[in-house]
Amino acid sequence: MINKIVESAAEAVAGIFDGATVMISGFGEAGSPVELIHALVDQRAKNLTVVSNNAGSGHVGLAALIENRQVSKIICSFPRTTISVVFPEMYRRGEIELELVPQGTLAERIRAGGAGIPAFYTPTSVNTPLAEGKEVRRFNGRDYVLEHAIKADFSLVKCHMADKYGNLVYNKTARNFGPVMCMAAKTTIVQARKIVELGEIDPECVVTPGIFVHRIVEVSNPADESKLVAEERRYPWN
Amino acid sequence: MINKIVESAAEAVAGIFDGATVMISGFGEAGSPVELIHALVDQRAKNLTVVSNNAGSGHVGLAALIENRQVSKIICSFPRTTISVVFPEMYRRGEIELELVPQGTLAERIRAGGAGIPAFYTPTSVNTPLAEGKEVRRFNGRDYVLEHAIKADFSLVKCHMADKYGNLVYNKTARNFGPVMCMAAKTTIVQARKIVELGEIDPECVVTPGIFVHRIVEVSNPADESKLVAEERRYPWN
Amino acid sequence: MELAAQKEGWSLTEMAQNVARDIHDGAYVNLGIGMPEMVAGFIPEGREVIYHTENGLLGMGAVAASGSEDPELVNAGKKYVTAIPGAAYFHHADSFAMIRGGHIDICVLGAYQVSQEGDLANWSTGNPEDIPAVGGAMDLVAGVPSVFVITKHCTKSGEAKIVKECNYPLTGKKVVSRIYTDLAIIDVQNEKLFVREMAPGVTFESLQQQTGAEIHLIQEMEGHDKKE
Amino acid sequence: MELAAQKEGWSLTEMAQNVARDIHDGAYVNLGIGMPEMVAGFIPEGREVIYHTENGLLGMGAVAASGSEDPELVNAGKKYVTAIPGAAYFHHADSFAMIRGGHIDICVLGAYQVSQEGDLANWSTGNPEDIPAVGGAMDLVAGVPSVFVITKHCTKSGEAKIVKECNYPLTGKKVVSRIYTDLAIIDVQNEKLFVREMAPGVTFESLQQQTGAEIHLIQEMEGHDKKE
Repeated sequence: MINKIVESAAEAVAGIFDGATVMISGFGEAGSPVELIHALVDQRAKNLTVVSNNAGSGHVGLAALIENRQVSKIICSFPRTTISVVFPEMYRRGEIELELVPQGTLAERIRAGGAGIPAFYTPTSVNTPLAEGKEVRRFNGRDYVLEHAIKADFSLVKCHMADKYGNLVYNKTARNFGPVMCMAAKTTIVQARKIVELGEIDPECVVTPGIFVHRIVEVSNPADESKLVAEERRYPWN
Repeated sequence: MINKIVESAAEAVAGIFDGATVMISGFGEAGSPVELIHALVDQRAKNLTVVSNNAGSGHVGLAALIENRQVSKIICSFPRTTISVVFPEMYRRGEIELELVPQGTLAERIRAGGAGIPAFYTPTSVNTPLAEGKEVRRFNGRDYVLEHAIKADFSLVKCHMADKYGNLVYNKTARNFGPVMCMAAKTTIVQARKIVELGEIDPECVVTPGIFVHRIVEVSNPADESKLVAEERRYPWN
Repeated sequence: MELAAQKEGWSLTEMAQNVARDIHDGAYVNLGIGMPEMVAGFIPEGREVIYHTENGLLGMGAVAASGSEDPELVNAGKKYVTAIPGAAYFHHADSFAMIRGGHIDICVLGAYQVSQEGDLANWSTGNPEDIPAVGGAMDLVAGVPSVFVITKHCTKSGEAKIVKECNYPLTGKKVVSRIYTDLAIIDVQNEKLFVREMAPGVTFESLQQQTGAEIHLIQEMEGHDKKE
Repeated sequence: MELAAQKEGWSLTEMAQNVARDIHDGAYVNLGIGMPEMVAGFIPEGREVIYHTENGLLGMGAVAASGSEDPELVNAGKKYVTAIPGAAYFHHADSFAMIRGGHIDICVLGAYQVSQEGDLANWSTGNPEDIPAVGGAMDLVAGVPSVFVITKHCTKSGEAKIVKECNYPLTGKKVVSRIYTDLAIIDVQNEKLFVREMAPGVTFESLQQQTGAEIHLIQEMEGHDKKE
């Protein structure tokens, strides 16, 4: 019988292996699955390729994962924020690889990965350094660049409510990359603020249907990552 | 100030010109915007290219539009049903052109049209007659066929509720092609069972954000197309 | 099952039972129109299966009771259906992302012909008088990892439907995993046909006679011992 | 406006007002981080504008009042914002479908440089010590029909930001429609720069001096009479 609920964040991230590609939801702090990321810090898988819009802030969440030297490469659109220190330092020292992707192309490449589309053409980045080395092709008199799907072994996603089938709804702009990342991973791992009974989520309002979700853990009071950053917290907790 | 509501179906379909490409929502009868189609029959635009999953049933809705000789070409996945008579007869007589597209490719080509993606690769139809003449390309050891976006001048879509900004929600499996067709037309025309005040649709549950919608007309008791077909009705009404 | 032995081969019900037996607990399943729809009735107790219908519903329930049909709640065959608690509605592009993206575990389809390499022909007779219609069949065979075919072993006029090479237009090449007929259950692997099981009263020789391509015993399948 | 004449050029507020004046009623608008955000405060009365923020909200309202910030309701600059009645949330792929698909009418961006052909450089200084970061800028310029740039006319050290050819890495080629600086409003058309308006006290000659590419009077623009 179908029950995707697991009891702890540690159980949720079990099996993430060295060298895995891991997608992490969130736009900055909004939607970042802090508790799952911290469980992954504890779990110690290394040499990870991380796909995420940003590269972490302060010394918690994704920044902590990077600081713990578990990430060898990051695919993202905006690794620089006023409060990011870990990634910039390691990047300047050549200790982490960066693939910079325009934000919309990143989202579309992830969706394509989930939708069985291996590659598509997009007008974004044509004639810029980010299109260098890529195939450019003309359709109806305009140039487009060929972009390839991104798939992951695991996705770590934060949502608002889930049921045991894995149906998800999100909260406001914390939705961001969650739905497409759920689609694109072999194993999608979700932290939900609340787990509800089947049928409590209106089937018209389900954002991520359960077919895209494999493990769910309830984290009823998730940390506000921006607060942790402001308080200069570090993970493992200082 | 923004108010996309118009007063009648006739007003909603005003300006659809001869030779236009028109997308029509619906999967069979579910989600078919019967009242808008009938307004288009009255409006008499001809030489239309219609994009729709099916080719109409009986002598109402899309079948009536075809029977009225307003459609010169149809792009669809399944023009044959047990109760379709108009299209098959005209097709056999060579009076209407058919572009047959696998259902998922049709949906994805329409989404691509709305999303600014001119073309994409898909595994669907490789090594079949429907891939003939199309570019085939290998990614990671598997063959894919290149498919192009479809855009429309107009989309006719049925939904459940709308507000004056054009935010839409649908009803059950009547959703089907509506959301992607809203995205892919220069002018998207919607019939809603109910028009509600701004804010009455939960912003977390909006399926089609208003940006994709241009005209809305309230049709509070839309005909059940399958009933009309069963009753052997004809439009213009017999 | 004993009753079926009175005539050669399995009944339609038994064929559907055979398919249902191979659908694992927790599977996401898409059932084609017609004979495949019967499978839902025979899932063994203790297993939970979630049905996908490509027109935008995951968690499709039973056919709607007479009098409570909703014209806006239909399946891919345009039958009035219901939705289970925990269902979700979505649009067509999302629905086919599930299919094309490999998220549906199993689909069950009918067939005009299946070749020994697993090619499937089930959408067009190739007759120019027929109206061509493809629906979601090509997407399903391209995207779903396990494609099960349920079909009579032979046509009404006695011709083999399992053939060396299809002469009907293809739905997909090398896509079928397993074939369930009234006479046998046949696996397609490495471009060969392996007989897993035969209906009571069917012999390997009579099965070979009614099959348009060479069949093999399952024991000859590479790695068979390890897998069973 | 009269006060501004005391020093040469428009204030930041006036620059934002100039942009706001050109945003039509009913427009869907995306405002870049920083100076562009100011524009929202100056939309003329009687016009309704809907703001898109690429992190998944259409119908973005004002910045959140102190004390009622929601960490899960932010704009692209990660500021705490609000949502208006009639707003909609969606995921990133849908959000950039709006951008790439040409559905957003106008975006307002900052710039390091703009060329006379409308090339925009606003994402990278090209300095290898800087961490490269692009965000949604390239998607916006590729997808939005009207790209407005708001920028100081010159850098702090007095160098022209409007140039013959950008030497910073490009965000997009031939994408800028109109440039709003403290000195002038300049249209880019047919790879030429046409001055629509100059700030009080600015002369065409002084403007040309502070611009790294040839500028033209709006009257010289092809079809100008018909369009105005």
